[in-house]
Amino acid sequence: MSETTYTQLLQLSAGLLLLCAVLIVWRRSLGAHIRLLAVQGWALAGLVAVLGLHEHSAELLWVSVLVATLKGVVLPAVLARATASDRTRAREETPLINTTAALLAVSFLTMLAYLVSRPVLALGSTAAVAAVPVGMAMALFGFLVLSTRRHAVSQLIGFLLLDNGIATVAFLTAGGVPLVVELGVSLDVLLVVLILRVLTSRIRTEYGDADLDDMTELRD
Amino acid sequence: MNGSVGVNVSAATFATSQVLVLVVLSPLLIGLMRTVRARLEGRVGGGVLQPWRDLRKLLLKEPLQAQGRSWWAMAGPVLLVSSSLALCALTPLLGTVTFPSLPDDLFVVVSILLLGSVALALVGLDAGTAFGGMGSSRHMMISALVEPTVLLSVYALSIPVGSSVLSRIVEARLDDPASVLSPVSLLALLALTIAVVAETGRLPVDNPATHLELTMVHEAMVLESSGRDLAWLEVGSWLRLGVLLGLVSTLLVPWGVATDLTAAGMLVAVLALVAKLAVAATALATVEVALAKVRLFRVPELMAGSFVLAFLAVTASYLVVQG
Amino acid sequence: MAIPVTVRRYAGVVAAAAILCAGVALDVVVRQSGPVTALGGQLRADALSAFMLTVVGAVGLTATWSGLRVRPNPAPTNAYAVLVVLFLGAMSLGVLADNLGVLWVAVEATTIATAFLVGHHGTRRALEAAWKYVVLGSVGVAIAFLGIVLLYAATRSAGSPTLSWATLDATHPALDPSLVRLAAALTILGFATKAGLAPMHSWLPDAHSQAPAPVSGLMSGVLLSVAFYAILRVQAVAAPVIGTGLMRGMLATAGLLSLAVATLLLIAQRDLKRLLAYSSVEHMGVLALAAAIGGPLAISAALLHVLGHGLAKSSAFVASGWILETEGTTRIEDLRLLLRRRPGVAVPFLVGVTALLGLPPFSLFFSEVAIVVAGVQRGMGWVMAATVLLVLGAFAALARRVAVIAFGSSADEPEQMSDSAPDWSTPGPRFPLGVALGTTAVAGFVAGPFAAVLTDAARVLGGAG
Amino acid sequence: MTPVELALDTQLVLVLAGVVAAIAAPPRLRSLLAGVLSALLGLAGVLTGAWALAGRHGVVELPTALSLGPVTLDPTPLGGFFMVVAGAVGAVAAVFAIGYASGPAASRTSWVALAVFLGAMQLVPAAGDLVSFLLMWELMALASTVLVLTEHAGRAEVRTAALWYAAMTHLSFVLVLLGFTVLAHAGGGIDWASMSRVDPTSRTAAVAFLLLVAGFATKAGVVPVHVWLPRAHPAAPSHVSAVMSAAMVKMGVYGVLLVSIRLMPGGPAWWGAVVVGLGAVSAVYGILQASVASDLKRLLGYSTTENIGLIFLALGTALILRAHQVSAAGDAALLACLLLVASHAAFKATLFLGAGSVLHATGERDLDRMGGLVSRLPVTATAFGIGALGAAALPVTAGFVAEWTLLQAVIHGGRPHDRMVAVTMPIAVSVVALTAGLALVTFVKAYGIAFLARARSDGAAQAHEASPSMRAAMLIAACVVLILGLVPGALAQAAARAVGLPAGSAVTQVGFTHLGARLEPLAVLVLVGVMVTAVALIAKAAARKVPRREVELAWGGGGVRASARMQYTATSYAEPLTRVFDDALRPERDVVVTHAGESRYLVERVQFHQHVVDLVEDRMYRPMLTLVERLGVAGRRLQNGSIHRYLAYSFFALVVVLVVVAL
Repeated sequence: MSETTYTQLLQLSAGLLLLCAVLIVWRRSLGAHIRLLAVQGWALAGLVAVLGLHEHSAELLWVSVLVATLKGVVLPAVLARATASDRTRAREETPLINTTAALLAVSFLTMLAYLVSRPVLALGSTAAVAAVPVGMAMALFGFLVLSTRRHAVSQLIGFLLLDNGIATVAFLTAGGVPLVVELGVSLDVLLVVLILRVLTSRIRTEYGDADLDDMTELRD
Repeated sequence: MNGSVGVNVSAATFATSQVLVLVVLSPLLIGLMRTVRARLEGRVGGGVLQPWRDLRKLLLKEPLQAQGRSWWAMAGPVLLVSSSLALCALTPLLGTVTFPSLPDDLFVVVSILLLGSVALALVGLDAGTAFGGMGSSRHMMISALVEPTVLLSVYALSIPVGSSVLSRIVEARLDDPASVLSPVSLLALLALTIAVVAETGRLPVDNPATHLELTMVHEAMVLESSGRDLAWLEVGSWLRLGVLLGLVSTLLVPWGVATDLTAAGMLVAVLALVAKLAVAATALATVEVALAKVRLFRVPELMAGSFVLAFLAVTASYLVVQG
Repeated sequence: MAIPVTVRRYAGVVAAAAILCAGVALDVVVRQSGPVTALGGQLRADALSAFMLTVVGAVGLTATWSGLRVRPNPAPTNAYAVLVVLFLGAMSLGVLADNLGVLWVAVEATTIATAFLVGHHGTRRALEAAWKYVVLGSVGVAIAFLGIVLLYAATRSAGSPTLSWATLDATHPALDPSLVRLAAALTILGFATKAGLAPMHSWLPDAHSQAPAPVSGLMSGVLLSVAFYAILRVQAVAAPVIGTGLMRGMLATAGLLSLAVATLLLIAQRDLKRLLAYSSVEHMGVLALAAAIGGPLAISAALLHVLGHGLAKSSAFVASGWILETEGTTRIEDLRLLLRRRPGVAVPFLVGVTALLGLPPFSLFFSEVAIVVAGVQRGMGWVMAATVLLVLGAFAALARRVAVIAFGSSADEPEQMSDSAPDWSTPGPRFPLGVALGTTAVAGFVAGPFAAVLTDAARVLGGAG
Repeated sequence: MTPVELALDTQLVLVLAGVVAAIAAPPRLRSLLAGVLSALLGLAGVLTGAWALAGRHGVVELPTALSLGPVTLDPTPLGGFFMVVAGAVGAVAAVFAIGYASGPAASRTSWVALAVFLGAMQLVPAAGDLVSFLLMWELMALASTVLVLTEHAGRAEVRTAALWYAAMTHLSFVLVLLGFTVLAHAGGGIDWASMSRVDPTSRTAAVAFLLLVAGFATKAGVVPVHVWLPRAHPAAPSHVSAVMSAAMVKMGVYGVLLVSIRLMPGGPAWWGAVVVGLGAVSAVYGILQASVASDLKRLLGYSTTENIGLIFLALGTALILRAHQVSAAGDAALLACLLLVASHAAFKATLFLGAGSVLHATGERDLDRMGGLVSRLPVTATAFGIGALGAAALPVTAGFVAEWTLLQAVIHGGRPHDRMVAVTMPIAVSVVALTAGLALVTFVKAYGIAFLARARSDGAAQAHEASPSMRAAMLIAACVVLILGLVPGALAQAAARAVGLPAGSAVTQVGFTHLGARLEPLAVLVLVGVMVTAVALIAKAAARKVPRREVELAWGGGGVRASARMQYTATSYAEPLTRVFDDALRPERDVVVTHAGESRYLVERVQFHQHVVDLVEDRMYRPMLTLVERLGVAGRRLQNGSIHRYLAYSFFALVVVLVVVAL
């Protein structure tokens, strides 16, 4: 694979990742969120595959398969099942801040991401390193989604977005972390999502819907 | 060794003669004041010797004691009169020679005075009646307010001398007559005089001749005492008046006080003391005629005034010493 | 899958006892022959790890043993037994890992293990607590992961990709300071979430108040400390590269903020278990300040504090569980005159709180004094002044609320309650609480090997000064 | 092993023995065993202190787990003086408690706490460094809090009192901790020797001094941080009040002495002014409150504030005079400070034990319900009377000697080289004088209302004298008041040695040859005794002739049979003073007049209710507490249950950290 192709593919997948992230902030439909998340998962897998091909690392290719399965298929499926039983509230109706404000926040957070990535960018001028701010920005967007969306599943989506961001940074800066850690991390994420999924359905039984605003019984 | 024996002998002589002179004089002093007052008010009065006659009568009467009173009814009067006698012995009214082991320290004098006050106040409380408690309460309030003035004026007098021993102060005044008329001294003595008037229950703080219970202070405390108990209480109070008047007048006019023991000196001292006391008593009685008793709750104002005088005296003494 | 009753009942106790024995054994071995490694270097026990393992074991034993419910109460469910053991295992893994990544996995695993323990009661409140706990905890720890990734990137660009502190400590690769700054800041921030430091502490009172008492005791007693241990490790790794300024600032800020938040919310606290939870926030604040101070004295004091706080807090939580069981509520307003009515549960609770208040002879007194002394010696006089004033506030607030529980308020007529005889019974074994609180009371006075273990453990982080 | 070390070890062993005896002994023997052990503990403290005063040395170390170094007990002469005071008070109180403790006060907890309390208290002055000092200090605080709580089941106000006490005592701890830490930092070590290297004129020294004085003042019950004191003393059992008031608050004084005389001698004059200021305010405020109090133990508590005020006044005067090189008078003031400490310990222990005996006999703490006890409780009355004499600073008690010394010091300080002396000395005298006057009223009231006249309640009418151990304890304490008052020389010598002054006093007198002042209380006693004998002889002679006759009715102003309810009560006794100091006391008065029928002039019933609150507490602490309480309620909004808010906190923290790192 030539250097140019590599750079272009890398930039393409990075761009796709960021686009999906912005769209997640923009859109309100849970279904769309899940689909965007799946796309993002595939983009991430693609990014890893590109890196693997470029560095001729079989390990990274295996990881790419793992990522594709987990983030592109399994997790979106889990989320889709979580929303499937709840046709009445498949939309995030009133986020805590309106879409315009959220998008303004997105631009601010992107700037912040570039600002804080300076030390990483100083590591070298490779294409991979240059894309690191995208990962940072995704993580920050994930946080934004987490703290402004009312629906339980939205929080899951925010969490996964955050996780994707971190994974992106990990792959771009270091070609991932040691495999044992990578496996542990993936397992952890999967388990967390499963736990939250179980809790979501319990919340729905207890509260009638999955609106987190009702959950303020524990307070001082 | 001889010297110290000599000092002790002359101190004992002075102390004994002070006690004797004051025991004799104090009732006469009261008689004199009553007579002066009576004359000024256009009455004849009972005569100078009347207090002595009253005393004899009381001592021979049967003391009555209500059920439920404690032994304090008996002990309190004895303590009061003893403390007054101790005051007579301590204060340098005739001579400035004192026991080496018992200087006439002003704080000791004041504390013995207070011991008497406490004895009297407890006698009043022990009566177990409304009036006894009332008198006691008022008496102690006045004492409490008088004490700052007394101590502060004492302080003012001691600073120039550098000692709180009365005989040193008197000697210093004899040596340097000009210091008697210094502002420090005058202010302090004025304050002390007011304090003495208040402490001994004279007008305008208390009316010794009142028969209206609600205005009584001293009389309310002794209402329940009779016979020799009452006699002791009266003698004790008279002695206090005598000693304190004597002290103020000695501080104001130190001349006549003997600095060592001679027969002539003693005679002069006794005569001078009699004269000073007579003048002081007459003056006090004359002023009292013109005064009315103030309300009890105006007394603090009077005390505050005297306190300020004493405080000014202290401040002045610092300025003088500094300058 | 049915686990025999006896196994279910005693699984946690046995596991904790095993950890305690292993910890003590490691203490001895490490002290004699230096760090021990296993599993191809993935696990490594130095003095600090061994000490932390001992603490995990000791606190675990206290919580699980005294949390045993006397018959005829039903034995815990399968899930409960398994999860408690997993929880203990994850914490042990965390302190024994020689790898920041594995440590991270272990810390995240504790979240997973405890999620259902927090929600164990199955009520709406328990559910809410579990949700908040998982979301806030995972998100926080995710930030730590970002930091770890960046640290890894730094080591990679320095030519020796590793996350093992043994390696880092031995080789001192020339890491890029500005990248390590970012990495350390993010890692500490992330682990601070699990350590319950303000402003990331919000999950803590909810989770602690809803979990079964022994689990609350474990979480408060050791889970927080394990996260704190992670912070210490990160600090030790980063300090040689970037100095202590940034981390000291962060930790001191977080410490003071934790103290302030804890004090504020203790003042008018209405729930007994939340009261204890905020007390944990307070103590974690103190620990954060100790870490900010650094140096042998502060760090060994912090480790002593970890031990004392762990034992005392788990005892207090277990006692609060007994109170809940006998009184049916943890609302402070409804729990009055407890010392008069139920001294059996009130006395261990009060002794535990006394220890937590930092009064002698309990070891928390020594550790707090030492931390303040060390702080002033290191030129953090104003910070220490603020610290002790906030600790004073927390003391007064906690004492005031506990007084209501134990002695009632002035509105209570004591005579009303005096007709019934005091009840000395307890719903669980008293012995382990006695041992735990006794240990806390004498720990401060024990020199010899124990003091040496503390010193060695602090020396492991020597670079953090 | 030196004798001091042996004695220190003995104390530690006795504390443990006391604890074990309290836990293990059967209930019937518990009070006896634990009491005897505690008394022995006190005696061991006295012995240690005496040896330390005599210049013997000895160090005992206890291990600690941290590298701060061991807990070091290393008494010095200054500490020895306070050990003697604390040990003696503790021993007497323990003897008293053998007979006095009953109910909750005789429980295991109480006896354990008492043993720990006494042990820790008398080891505070033995501490040789910061950690051991703070350890003993806090143990003392903890044990005394437990003791204050003794009667929590029977009385609701105990809880509030204990809470106030716990909070204030912890405030004291925190300030002392900070102060010593600053000193240790500046001096380069946590032992006293290192701290004494700090230059007293430096800024650090000033900061440390202020912190430490504030901390110790809180423990000593100085206004405005005295609020715990009038609450805790009535709440605690009487023997505990006695120890707290007579000995524990002195540890605050010890602390200030430690700082200003031992660690940083030669501090600037304003240190003295600070201490004088605190002392003056406390003395006047304390005695004013005491003079209008009608709860006997509250009265005694406020009187403690007054006496601590005087002690501070003396100490501050000494500091000022020393700073201005008026060293003779300064030494006298310092001596006065220690004499006040010892005399207050003696008479306040007597008074609290007496109050305990009265409480035991009548079940009353309210003076308004006592009366006539002098005949029913003769021993208590005698002891309390002697104590009251001491508190009123009348001859021939220890209190008089101490106050005399203070006044002499102030008078001879009158060679001003500085405006500060010229201002503070007159103020000091005025304060002492006003205080002395009001103390007189207070204790005449306390003694007269409680013991004289007729019983005002059934409890007082049916009172019975206390058990032998209580009587013995009270009498011992009262004797100490008299002995210290009659032959103060030995005490003065000990005090002089404690603060490193040349010993100039003979055994029977206090005197300052260089000041030309001396006091021989025995001579005063002889003088008054001679007069009393003379008068008594005359009275006796008269009594033989005309015996005393008892009548059924008092004259009572000519009234009919006077009911005991018509007597003056403590409240009415203090009424004139309350009016005079209306502005300073702000009493709450409530007069309810019920008119009979239509007439405005016919009154059926008048109810008068008066309550004197602690103005400092009311004006300074209440608003603060209200504010804090509001803050606490408002603070709940931080945790309003919304997970979004919580996530926002984390998010915010993340953004802040990122920005900080990026900048």
